[in-house]
Amino acid sequence: MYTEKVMDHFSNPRNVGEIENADGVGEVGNASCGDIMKIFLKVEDNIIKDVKFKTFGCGAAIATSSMVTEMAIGKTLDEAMELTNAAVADALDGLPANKMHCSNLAADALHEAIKNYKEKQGAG
Amino acid sequence: MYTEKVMDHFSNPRNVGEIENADGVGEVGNASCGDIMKIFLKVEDNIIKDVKFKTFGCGAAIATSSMVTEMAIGKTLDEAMELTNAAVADALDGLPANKMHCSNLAADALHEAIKNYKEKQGAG
Amino acid sequence: MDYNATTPLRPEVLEAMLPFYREHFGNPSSVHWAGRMVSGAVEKAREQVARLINASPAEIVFTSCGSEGDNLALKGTVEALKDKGNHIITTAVEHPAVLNTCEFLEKNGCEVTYLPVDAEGMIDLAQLEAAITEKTILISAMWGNNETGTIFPIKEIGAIARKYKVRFHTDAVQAVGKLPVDVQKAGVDLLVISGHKIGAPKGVGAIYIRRGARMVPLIHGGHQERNRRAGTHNVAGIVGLGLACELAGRHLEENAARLKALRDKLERGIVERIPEVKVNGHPTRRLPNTLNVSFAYIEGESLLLNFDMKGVAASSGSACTSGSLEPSHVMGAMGVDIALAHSSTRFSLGPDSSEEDVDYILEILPPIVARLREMSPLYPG
Amino acid sequence: MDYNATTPLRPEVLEAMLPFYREHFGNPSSVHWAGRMVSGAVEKAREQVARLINASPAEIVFTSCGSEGDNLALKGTVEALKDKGNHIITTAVEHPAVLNTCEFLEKNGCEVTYLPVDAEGMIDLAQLEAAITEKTILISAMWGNNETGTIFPIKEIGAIARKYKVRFHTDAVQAVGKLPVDVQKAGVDLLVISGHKIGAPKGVGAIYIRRGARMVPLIHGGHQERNRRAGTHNVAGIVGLGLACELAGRHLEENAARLKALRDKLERGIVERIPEVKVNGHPTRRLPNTLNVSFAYIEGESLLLNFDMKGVAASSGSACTSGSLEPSHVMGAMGVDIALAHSSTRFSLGPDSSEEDVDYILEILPPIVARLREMSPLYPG
Ligand SMILES: Cc1ncc(COP(=O)(O)O)c(C=O)c1O
Ligand SMILES: Cc1ncc(COP(=O)(O)O)c(C=O)c1O
Ligand code: FES
Ligand code: FES
Repeated sequence: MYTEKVMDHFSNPRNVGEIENADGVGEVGNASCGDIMKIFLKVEDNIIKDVKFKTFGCGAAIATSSMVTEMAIGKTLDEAMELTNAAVADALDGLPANKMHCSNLAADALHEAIKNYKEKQGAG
Repeated sequence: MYTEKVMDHFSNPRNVGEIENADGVGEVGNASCGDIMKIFLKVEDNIIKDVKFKTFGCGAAIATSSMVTEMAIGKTLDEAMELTNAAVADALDGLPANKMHCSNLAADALHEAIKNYKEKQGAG
Repeated sequence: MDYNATTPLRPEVLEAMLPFYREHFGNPSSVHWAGRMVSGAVEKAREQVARLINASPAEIVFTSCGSEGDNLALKGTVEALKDKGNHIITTAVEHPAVLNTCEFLEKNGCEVTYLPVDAEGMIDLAQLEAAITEKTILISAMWGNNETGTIFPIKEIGAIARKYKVRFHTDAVQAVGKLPVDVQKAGVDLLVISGHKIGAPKGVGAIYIRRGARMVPLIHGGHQERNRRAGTHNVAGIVGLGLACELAGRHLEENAARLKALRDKLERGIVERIPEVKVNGHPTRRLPNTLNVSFAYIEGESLLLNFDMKGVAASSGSACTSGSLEPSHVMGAMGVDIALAHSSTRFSLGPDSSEEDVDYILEILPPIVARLREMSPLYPG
Repeated sequence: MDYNATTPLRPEVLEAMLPFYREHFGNPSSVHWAGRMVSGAVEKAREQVARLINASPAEIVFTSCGSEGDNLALKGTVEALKDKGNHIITTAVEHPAVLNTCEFLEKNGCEVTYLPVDAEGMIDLAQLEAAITEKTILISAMWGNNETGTIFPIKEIGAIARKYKVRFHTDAVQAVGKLPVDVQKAGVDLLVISGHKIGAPKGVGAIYIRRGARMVPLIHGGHQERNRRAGTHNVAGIVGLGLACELAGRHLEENAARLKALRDKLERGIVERIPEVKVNGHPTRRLPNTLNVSFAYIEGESLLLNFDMKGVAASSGSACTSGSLEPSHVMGAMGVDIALAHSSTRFSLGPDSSEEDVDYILEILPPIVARLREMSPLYPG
């Protein structure tokens, strides 16, 4: 049911882990299934230099997590805010209908991390 | 579903036909299925010398008709009156459960024919 | 010659099924590899079934037989639309899967109108239209009759159903594979198919449920079939049904024309050779493969047994009802005299039927009929 | 390792089925030769099924799957006994075929008590007895649970049902073939079997209906199965089910002992090698082949996919419910923490499972678990 791209990102997920002293951290839970994703950002000159993730979730959740980190690295914060869940699913050559909700985790967690970064900046 | 004996009597029925100027004639209909059987008797010295039948009915009806004629020939009228539907079915090595009612035709028609003979005798 | 009762499994269908017995034993609704391998096959079969009747795959639900389909169509509609009404219109000549379900529904608060048929087994559309009330939720009328082959005017019934916004179910068990069946042109909302009537195995069927038609399942449980029918899929059977539908769609009209020519030859031959026979059913609006004849003065079963001994299968009344003693309800509804109803015999041709088979029947039939008539107390001869 | 989801078709069962696809295509309820040849085979299968559970053949009705059986047991009883009452007692951990049917029945005027289970998945007999009212018509309690393997005290439930003259249905889909099942000793009135769980094909099942227990059919129509289930028989499937039952009865206890030894080895191995795992289900009253483990911090599907890539099938929740997103209702009823419920993984062994298979899983499991835990935001390590 999963595409080859999904299985590739699932079995060799990119950018797994945490960033110590991350510039931004976002955590979201998926209300419909209870899965959880956490994104860590390293930002320089408004550009995302590094992203890492941790995910408790299904195959689609892990693959979208991996994909969103790859897509985000090198983007400006504004560009990254425009990354949609659908774009992540598309980049994986699609997800099965009953797994579309899983892609919500990915972009949402990224956006949360960016907001967190901006709040810290504002506060700092 | 039918035994070999049933199939034998069905495919080579004994004593089919009518007896002209029969000494006794019996006709019965089977209320449950609408089938009809007619028995013709030739009687001498209280002994059944000849029997013939005509039947509109299923395979079991034809086989029991044939069997009852064979069983009746040579019997005294009293003996023939004691022939039961069950005895006819037994002589055929049994009938399927949903075909037991068919054997009713056989002995009933025979008994009707004997009664008809006795009435004629009484009247004559 | 009894293909309306059941058809042999087509060899290529069995071949297609075997891998799903031998290697691919997974559960199609399971996530792992064993499951994924078969879900694709089930979906392919769904497309094949959909294509034959011009539906979309999502509108096809797999079942275990035609009877289950009819029960689902009726009970599932009654449950789903009970706020709207409780009146069903059907016909007096439906298969027991419809009639006995209606009887059950009558005991449970439904009202059912059984439309009568004329001597040729045809309903009257004006009567149908007149029977519709505010409370009518469903019209259930079969496409082709299993005993006589009479074909109902499905498109016209569909138009009436549309006009009054009543749901329309058709039991197309005997029509699919014998006639072009198009759910869009016919305007049906529910349509039932049975595998073993079209070269697929026994134990599988399908129901077309028009998109948006609310239904309550007959079998509740898991999420199979988008919650419309629970239970682990009969994968091999479904694969077989899919291929059988594809094969049935190929050369459908040529095959039908061939069967019709054979059937007409049989009909003519019988009528010419044997006196006092009556053809039952509609003279022209009839399934191309079906011939129902009453041989006066002879009871049907005794005729069948004689055929049987000569290796010819036929049926008297429908195979499904042969356990009962009542003469056929279809003959009764057509007003056929009770003795003639008893005498009615159905020949139904199929892909394996040949010219030689027809010639053989025409050869053996006259002496059998003569012998049985000689034995009959009803025969005046 | 996912034999509770489905089992491969046994080769000797397929062999027995094939003649009914190739040569004997008749309809068993038809009078003619083609029909008579197969009705004997269906009756033989009925005897084989009956023998395995110590019933008489007339008490066996063939169905299309376990789900159909459960639906018939519940709906057929509710219809038949509606003058007597409308209350059903079941348990919180039944298969969806029972639970979703109960939910449907609740919408249609029934009252249903769902007995809770303890942390080991066991019901409390005193609670069962206390739940019985004047209106109780049915107790429905499964024999062995599909997810955890927990075995209910069927005999004791049977005794309570007898005492209060309440009908007792058991979904024995997971028990038959794994445990000795005796309807007389157990005192059950209805018992459901599914073919594809015991080496027969998908799309066939059976229900035991105790002599004298009135039931209204789920599928109305023809006279098949003594008016208890209409529809043309799935002859080949039925023949397969019969043989599978016969084979299951041979060496039943030795086979169960072998599986139990393997299962115990797997269980010990996992507990010894991997920290923070929790075995779900009853420690001793458990199907001999079933092991359900939660691997803390890991979501079940990601674990399954990893197994999948290594050629090992397992399941998370039951295969039938994997389309849903809810964590397993069985884990929920046992009070398992939601994250641990998400982590629960079922290994279920079958006749083909070997010592090597167990060793292989024990070898691949630790690195997979370690890798996934590293990826988990919940893992404190
Ligand atoms: C306990 C239990 N009951 C019922 C069923 C349903 O059986 P089937 O898949 O044959 O419909 C299953 C199988 O998933 C089961 O495990
Ligand atoms: C018109 C019609 N409807 C329904 C059925 C029932 O189909 P099945 O035998 O698959 O249950 C039949 C077959 O006997 C039929 O001829
Ligand atoms: S099922 Fe929860 S994220 Fe996919
Ligand atoms: S069915 Fe009428 S006599 Fe046998």
